[in-house]
Amino acid sequence: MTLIGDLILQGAQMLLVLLLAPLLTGFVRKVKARLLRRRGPPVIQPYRDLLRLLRKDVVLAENASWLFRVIPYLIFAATWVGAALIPTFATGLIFSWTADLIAIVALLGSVRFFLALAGMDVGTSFGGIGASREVMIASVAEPAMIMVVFTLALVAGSTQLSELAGFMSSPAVGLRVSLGLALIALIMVAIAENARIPVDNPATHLELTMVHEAMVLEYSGRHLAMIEIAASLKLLLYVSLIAGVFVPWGLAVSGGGPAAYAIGAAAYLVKLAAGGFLLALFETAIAKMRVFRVPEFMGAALMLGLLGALLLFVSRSL
Amino acid sequence: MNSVSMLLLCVAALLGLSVLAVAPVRTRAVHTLIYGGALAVSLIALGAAVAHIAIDGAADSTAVLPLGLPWLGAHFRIDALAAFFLAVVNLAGAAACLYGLGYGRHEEAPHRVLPFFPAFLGGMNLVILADDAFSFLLCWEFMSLASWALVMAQHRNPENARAGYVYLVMACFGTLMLLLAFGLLSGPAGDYGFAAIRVAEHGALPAALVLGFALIGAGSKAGLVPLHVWLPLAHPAAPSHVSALMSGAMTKVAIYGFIRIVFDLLGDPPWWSSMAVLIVGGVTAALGVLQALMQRDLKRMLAYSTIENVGVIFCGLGLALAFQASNMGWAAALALTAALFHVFNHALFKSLLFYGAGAVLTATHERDLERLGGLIHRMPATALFFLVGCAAISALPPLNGFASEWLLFQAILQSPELPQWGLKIIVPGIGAMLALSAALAAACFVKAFGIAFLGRPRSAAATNAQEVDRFSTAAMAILAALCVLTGIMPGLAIDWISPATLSLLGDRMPAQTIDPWLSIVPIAQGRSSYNGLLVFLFIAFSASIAVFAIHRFASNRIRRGPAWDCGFVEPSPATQYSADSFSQPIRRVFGTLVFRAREQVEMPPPGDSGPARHLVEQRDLIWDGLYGNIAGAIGFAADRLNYLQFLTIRRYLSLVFLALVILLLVLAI
Amino acid sequence: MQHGLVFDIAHLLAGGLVLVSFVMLYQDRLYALLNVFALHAFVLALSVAWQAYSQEAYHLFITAALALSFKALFIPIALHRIVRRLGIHREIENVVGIGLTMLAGMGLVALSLVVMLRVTVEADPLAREDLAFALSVVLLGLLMMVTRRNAVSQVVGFMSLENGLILAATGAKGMPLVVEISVAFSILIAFIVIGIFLFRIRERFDTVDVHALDRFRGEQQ
Amino acid sequence: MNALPFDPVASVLLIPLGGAAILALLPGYRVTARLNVLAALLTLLSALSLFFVETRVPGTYLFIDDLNIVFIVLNSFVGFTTSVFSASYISHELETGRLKPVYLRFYHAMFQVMMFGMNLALVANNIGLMWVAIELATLTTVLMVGIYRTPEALEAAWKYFILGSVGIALALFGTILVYMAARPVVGEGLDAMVWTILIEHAANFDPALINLAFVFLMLGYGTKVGLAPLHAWLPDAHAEGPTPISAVLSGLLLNVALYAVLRFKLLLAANPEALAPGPLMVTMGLTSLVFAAFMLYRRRDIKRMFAYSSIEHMGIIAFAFGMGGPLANFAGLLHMVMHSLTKSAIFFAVGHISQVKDTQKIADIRGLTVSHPWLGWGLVLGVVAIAGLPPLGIFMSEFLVVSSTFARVPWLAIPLVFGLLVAFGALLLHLNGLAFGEPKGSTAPVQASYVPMFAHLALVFGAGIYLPPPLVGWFQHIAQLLG
Repeated sequence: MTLIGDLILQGAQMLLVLLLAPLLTGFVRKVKARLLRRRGPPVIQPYRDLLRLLRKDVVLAENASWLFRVIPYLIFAATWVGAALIPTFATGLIFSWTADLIAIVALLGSVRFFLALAGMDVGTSFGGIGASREVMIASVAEPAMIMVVFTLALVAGSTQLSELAGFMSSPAVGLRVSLGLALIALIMVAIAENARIPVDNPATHLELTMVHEAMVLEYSGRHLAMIEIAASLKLLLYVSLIAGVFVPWGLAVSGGGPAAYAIGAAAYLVKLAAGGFLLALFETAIAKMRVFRVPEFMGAALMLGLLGALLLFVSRSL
Repeated sequence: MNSVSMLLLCVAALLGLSVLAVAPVRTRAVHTLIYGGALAVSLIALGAAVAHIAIDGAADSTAVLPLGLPWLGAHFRIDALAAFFLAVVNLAGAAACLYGLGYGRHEEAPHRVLPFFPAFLGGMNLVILADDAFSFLLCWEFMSLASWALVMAQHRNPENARAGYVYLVMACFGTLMLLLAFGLLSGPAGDYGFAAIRVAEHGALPAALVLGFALIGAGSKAGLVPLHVWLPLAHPAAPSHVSALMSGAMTKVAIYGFIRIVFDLLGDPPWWSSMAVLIVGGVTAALGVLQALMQRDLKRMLAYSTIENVGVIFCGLGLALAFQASNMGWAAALALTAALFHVFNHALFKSLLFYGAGAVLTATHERDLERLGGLIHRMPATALFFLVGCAAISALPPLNGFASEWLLFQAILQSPELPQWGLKIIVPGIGAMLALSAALAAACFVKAFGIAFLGRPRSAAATNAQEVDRFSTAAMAILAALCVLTGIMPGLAIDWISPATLSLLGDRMPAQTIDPWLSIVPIAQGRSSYNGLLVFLFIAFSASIAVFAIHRFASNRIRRGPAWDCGFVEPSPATQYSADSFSQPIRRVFGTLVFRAREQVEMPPPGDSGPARHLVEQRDLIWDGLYGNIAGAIGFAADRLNYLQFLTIRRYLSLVFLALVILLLVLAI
Repeated sequence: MQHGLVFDIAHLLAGGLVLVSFVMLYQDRLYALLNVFALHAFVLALSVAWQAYSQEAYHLFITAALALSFKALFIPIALHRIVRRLGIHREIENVVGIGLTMLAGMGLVALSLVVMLRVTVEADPLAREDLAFALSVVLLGLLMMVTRRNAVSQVVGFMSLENGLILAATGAKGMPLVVEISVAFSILIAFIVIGIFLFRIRERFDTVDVHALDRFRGEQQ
Repeated sequence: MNALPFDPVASVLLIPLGGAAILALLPGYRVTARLNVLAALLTLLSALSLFFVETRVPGTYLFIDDLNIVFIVLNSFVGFTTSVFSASYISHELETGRLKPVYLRFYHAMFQVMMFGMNLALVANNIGLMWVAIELATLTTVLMVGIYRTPEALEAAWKYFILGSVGIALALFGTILVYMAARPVVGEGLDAMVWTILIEHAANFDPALINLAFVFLMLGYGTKVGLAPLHAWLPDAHAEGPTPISAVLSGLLLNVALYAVLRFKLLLAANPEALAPGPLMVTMGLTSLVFAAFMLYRRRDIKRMFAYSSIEHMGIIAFAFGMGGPLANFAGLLHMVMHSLTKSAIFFAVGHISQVKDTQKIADIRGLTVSHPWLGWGLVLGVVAIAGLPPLGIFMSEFLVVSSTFARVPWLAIPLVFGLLVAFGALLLHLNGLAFGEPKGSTAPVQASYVPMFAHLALVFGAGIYLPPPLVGWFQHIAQLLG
């Protein structure tokens, strides 16, 4: 009985993230437009786009290989699984131990790997640009992320997200410098990973500045839809990761009653909204940087993460 | 019949095969006989090794032959560690034989490969079996010698000859260093049996010295920076299945040597000596993968990535040493398991990748990435398997490479409980280095696969490549399948390794196979856990849902058209991103620091339609700084001393006279 | 008294041999060198004879005679011939100045004395003194070979070295004949082979100067 | 005293002597070559029969003990194989006319005389006799080195002769000094030169005298051993003489001289007050090793190169014996035997190679494994062996030498290993060019006798893996004797 209940919960989370992801994207766009004094598209515009894309035919470049057609689904699936394993409204879901934070980071890494391959498959110069820049950024962003993970894991004594969230919501945390550093680093990584300003511009189609968009340039129809929703899922994933780890309040504990879950869901929505708003605010506030400034930006993140971890390594021994 | 004699018989059979191969008949039959026989023998050996592991608590089986040092005899022994490495080596060996059955046909000088190939296999087995210093070194050097002969197989190419030379000199250097290590270990008593060395007591300083010598000696064979220079020269020079063996198996034998000396014979070295291992490992990992990224020769890139993985493994070993020195057995077991697991994984996917490179080589006669491309259309099977290999070596879940890296990270996360400050400071740095090298490895293999197999062909050779023979594809298929299997159920592999850690450290990781859903739990469910199987299933599940739903309810139609490419029409394949241009951003980030990379662009003046020229020169600082100077010094000394060849008789007499007078003075004083 | 006299004479002769070696070192003309070498051999013959007499080891007289006839007469004459026939220029090229050579010689003599006098006195003094002088003669001969460029003078140096050996051998009381014979034997061989070589060399080059040989060297190309 | 119908000691000496006499008389190449082989074979057999002499009473002139039997057997074995090799080598020399038939008689006779000299030196119990014998051997080799009459050959012979005879003189002086030291103890006359008697009373000798004696003997015989800085004659003598002689020089004569040094080392070691001879030998050994190792790099002449490698290995052997102790002595003996076999095998190969390529310049010999597989791989095997790679014998002996230092003076292992490594690099560098790459020079088939070469290599190979217990016991016994 409980098993079924747990399974249902897990399924609920999967559906929840899948449904919420475009909404978050739309919300961010809307807020940005508002901040720019534009009316902007309605919040549900992403859904419409997705449905439209799904219905359209796929126009495939002549020498696109089977890999090119498989990758969108792969990316979507991997991101979805990643997002489903993040504590959103509740911790300790039945499969939450399937992959810990490191595994989830690696999962996103494989998403990037295949996306880059997709960019190179058709054999156009822009795909190449995108791929090579993407891996360049990742080669710095990933260590930074790992450092953040270290910091968190050392604080909570676990890389298990549920444990992590549980620990962070407990009073044992206190206020720590390294956590602050980790938070900043994580946000910087998140910005880079989701191809947001200042690292990349999701809205641009100016060739020379593209990174993410350049890789998916050749995609169309349902494939593009898959990639779009995967991108939204990724954004959602990061926002809820930050939320779940650094503002874990309101998270329902496993085995809590429906009420708890309801509260958790509500809290989750609030966090998402706040996160989306802050992101929009941030993006409107600053300008995109040159591609080769990005490594320095990411390097800063890496340094912050390393510093945080070091502080812990040292302080824990006192 | 105990397992050791079983394996000795296998080795004897292999050596017999290599003698047989000297026979001057050059027919396909001989070729098939040699590789087929070697395949059978390696499978038997593999079986024996696995059986030795599988029989729980199998007693160490030993044998003594009246060979080698007369008063000592040649001792051979299989314990858990040896059995594990024997399994790795023979697995790689069997795969190499299978691949060789097909690949070897294209050999231009088979009589320079066939005799030495089985000997090489036998040599590696013997090193692992050896249980006294003399036999160990003898087999070690024999292994080097056989592989050297294989490197020299295409000796007409001066590059290969040079590679062979550098390789053999470095190998000899390593052996002599190991000899010093053993000399210190056995001490004045001079008993070279491992059993005697094990029980002997070693002071802190000698222990550290031994560890240093072992690190240099074994490291020079495993390819630790800065002793790695021979590796990217020698591994690509050999025929591809031998390259695979050298990268996949021989470096592992070197690592075995290090583990055997340091963990088994030496007892416990001081904690600070583990810092050396950690730092060397980290630097090796980072430098290796950076170098790999800069290569455009496919096989050389793979060789450099071998260096990276060796570095990763040594990081694990260093951690294990550090933990062991502070009596944190469980953590040491975790680190060592991670290292050994990575040994196994690397043997799998590096062999796989070299086979892929070999297939590309046979299909296109090209190793230069810049002349490949689009092979996924012409060689679908090879492409698929190579892709699996790339994903595995890039540590992507749910493949095996990730499992071992994940364990390693878990081990690093245990390190705050170490009491020593030095370790506290460097271990996070090592972690960052490992993460960096993992990410760079991913970049490197995106490049490898993307340039070689994706995109459009960059040369005629690539355009009309043909899929390779079924032996080669079979070998690749098997390895790819193993990569996936060990990836989704790593618990099995871990439990197979734990006897080794138990025998070395007296501690082991908790049994994994009892966990639900085959997930792996290094310390405790609450600390961390990972389940490759479920991740795999989930991805497969959700992907298939998506596919089904979309194709069922939305469109499933496809129209083919020219690439969009922002409206550029029919650009030539030359406009694709090339290997060099792919790695250019990363070179700009790290290159100036690590390679002294200099870029210069010569633009034609406006209106001139001549081509623009973009030059990149980068230097191998280690080669220039270290080896260049050594060679220079030796050359200088040789030149100076050479004057003594051209003296007159009188001058020679005065040398004698001088010697006499000096000795008389010594007596007089 | 008697023993004293014996000792003194032996001492005198041995010392004389050393002196003559110095004289040889001093020469810078080939013929003069040969003459002095004859003298050297002659003094050697005397001292050997005296040893034979004083030790009642009469077989030593053979050695003395050998030295006298062979080295004091035959070889110098033969060498005169060769020098004339080959038309070797008569002066000897030294590597270092005569003065310096003499100084080095002094040093060598001192060295040999020091070395020998460390020998315990149990070995009878006669032998000790003789050995000391013999050693200095040997060293001086070697010095001569080292400091002379000219082949003939090098040969002469070598033979004076052999004289030192004979002095030592005869000084060694009761040393079996085998040694003297072998010495003569070796000198004979030495001389014959040298002669062969000189002629061979003559066939090919205009000079016996060792330099001429040194020009031919497999390594130089 | 002797189960054998003949006196092996006498036959070891008389067969070569008689052979020399006969060969000096007989004309004609084929007969003499065969006779030469036959004589060498007989010598070998009688040398082997030495093992069956139950009781050995040392005579005043000749004697047999465990130490010199090893040398004699090795000596006559390599002498035999060399005579087989020289048969095919010399025939080629005659065809090409490098060697005039006139000298051929002389050559074979001298070969036997040389064998006689060396055997005599080995069985001599009288230090005077030993000296005579060694000089005899030296002088014969001098004549053989000069046999080609080319300017280079003459110069090499001349150099060899001058340096050799200075060595002669110094050794003789040393011998006299030993007698002087012995006389007060043993008494005048012959006994004072009989080694077996000397070693008994060595403890009471005057230390200063035998120190001095050892200095002279070390320099005198060391010149023959070819230890730096006394080595100068060796490379040219090897390079310019006929290759069989190079093989004999490297394989045998150096050993014989070393044997003499060993004898006197024992004498010195038996005297408590005397200086320890070890450091001197170790120093000279290391010097030779490192010096020769560096000299190897710039060699252009293949035979000269291997001559330098002989210096290097003699250095190692001297080092081992100087190090002393059962292990080191064992290593030294083993290394000496292995080196003799390997180096002569290499010279066999090199002889045929330089004949077929008609040059000794390394630069003109390329890709042998392609053009002449047997010679090429033979050379590869030989160089691999001489460079100390397993599974060949020298690996074992070098392993033992290095490890023996840990028993006495561990830090000495560092310079030793350094020298070994430098030499290794040089040898491999040259081998790379000689054996691999595009073939260069004539690829004409060569009529060569591979038997001696591969026989030696097979022995070395076998020894590298398995040493028969009797041999080991024997060597260990000797190693004990050598202290």
